[in-house]
Amino acid sequence: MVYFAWVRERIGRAEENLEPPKSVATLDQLLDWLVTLGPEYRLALGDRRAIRAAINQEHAGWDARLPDGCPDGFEVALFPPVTGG
Amino acid sequence: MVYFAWVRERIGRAEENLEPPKSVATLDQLLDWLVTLGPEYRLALGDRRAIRAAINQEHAGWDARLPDGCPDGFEVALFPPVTGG
Amino acid sequence: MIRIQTEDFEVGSELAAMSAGNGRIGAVVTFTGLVRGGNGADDVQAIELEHYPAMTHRSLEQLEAEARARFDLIDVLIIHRIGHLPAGAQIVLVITSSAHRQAAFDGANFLMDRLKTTAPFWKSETRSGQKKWVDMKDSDIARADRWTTD
Amino acid sequence: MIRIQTEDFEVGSELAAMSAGNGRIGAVVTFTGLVRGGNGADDVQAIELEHYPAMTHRSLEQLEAEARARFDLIDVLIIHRIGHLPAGAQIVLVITSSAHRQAAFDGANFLMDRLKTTAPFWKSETRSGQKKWVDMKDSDIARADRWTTD
Repeated sequence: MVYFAWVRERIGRAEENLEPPKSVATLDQLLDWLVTLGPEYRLALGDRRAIRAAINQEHAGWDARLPDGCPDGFEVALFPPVTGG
Repeated sequence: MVYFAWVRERIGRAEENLEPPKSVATLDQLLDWLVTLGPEYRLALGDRRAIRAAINQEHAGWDARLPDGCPDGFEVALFPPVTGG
Repeated sequence: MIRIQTEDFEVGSELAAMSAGNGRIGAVVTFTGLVRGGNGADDVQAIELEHYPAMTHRSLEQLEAEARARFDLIDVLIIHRIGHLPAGAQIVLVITSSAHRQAAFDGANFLMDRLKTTAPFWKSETRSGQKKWVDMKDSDIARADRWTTD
Repeated sequence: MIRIQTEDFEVGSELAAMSAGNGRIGAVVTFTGLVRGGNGADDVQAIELEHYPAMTHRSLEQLEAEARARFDLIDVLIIHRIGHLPAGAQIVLVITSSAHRQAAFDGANFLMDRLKTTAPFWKSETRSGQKKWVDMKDSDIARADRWTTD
């Protein structure tokens, strides 16, 4: 997992390795599981409309499936809507 | 009168002072009169769709009236459609 | 600001001068028009730009005023060169600055579209040593008409 | 070409490098985004730009490829700065070159609109010494959606 902007600030770290239960198959389910990990996750990720996600550096919707197999092999990023330029 | 681009080249001069008859009141009538002045004018101004005009440095349509009074006081320009930039 | 000149211009320094000292600027758009040439026998070697001196400055000032009235611009610069320009040379520069990007984009696009159909410049091209007057393009009229409001 | 950097850039020299040696170029458009400040107490003093290094370059390369596929562009340059940028500083530069002006205008406008909604940058502003994350603007989404074809 990698976090950016105020998602990173609220969770209190920029990245971490997590192993979600086998039942977590989509981004949606991953978020449901993350908010159970503690109040900092609830604070950062509680309002899903304010969050965007990428899987392996590609933008992904909430219904996107997590890659199968070894969880070391992929990177999920959570962040607010982008505001560059 | 001032002429530009191929209108100038075909008439063979860049400017001249002309005194049209009193009956010439509009740009349209001015062109009708100019083409009677010689073959170079017919060559330059015969196809009115290929010509644009300005009176006192402002774009003007064929139905535009020539300013009243002293003909020294105004400048009519004839030229092809502009192609700058 | 309007400048008609035979000399070349330097986009970077013009842009720096326009951006300096105004903290409200968030977006600057530049358009540079160049003499499009090539290496082929039928490609343009040079152009010659004639204009109507008594009218040109006023015509571009009216255009600048219209752009400022239509778009929320902080500053406008138009430089148009005249005379003999070889292939690759810069012809025209339009710079618009604004607090926000769409006004800067639209302002510059509007200025170029209208300049092409209203400013009294006439271009001749030399290909294979032959000079020929450039015809007005229908696409230029269509582009300028996009900005017409009824 | 894509560059992500903390250092400033010089629009004039980037533009000269892009225009040189290609006789087919007839139009070059640059967009420069600046940190919009001001003298008021509530004006922005500085911004901080964070990005997602593993994704940023790829995301902008995809954007460049999409712009080249949609518009008849000869060359594309995107420079985006990251880190601490005071009011008045340059943030982003987009340059497009083309044979014709509308492709250059549309290409640059498209790139900026899409960059604003897809490239992984996050901006925080400091006003009166207080740092605050910038919210996405609905107008930016609307502008990016203009380019969506069904």
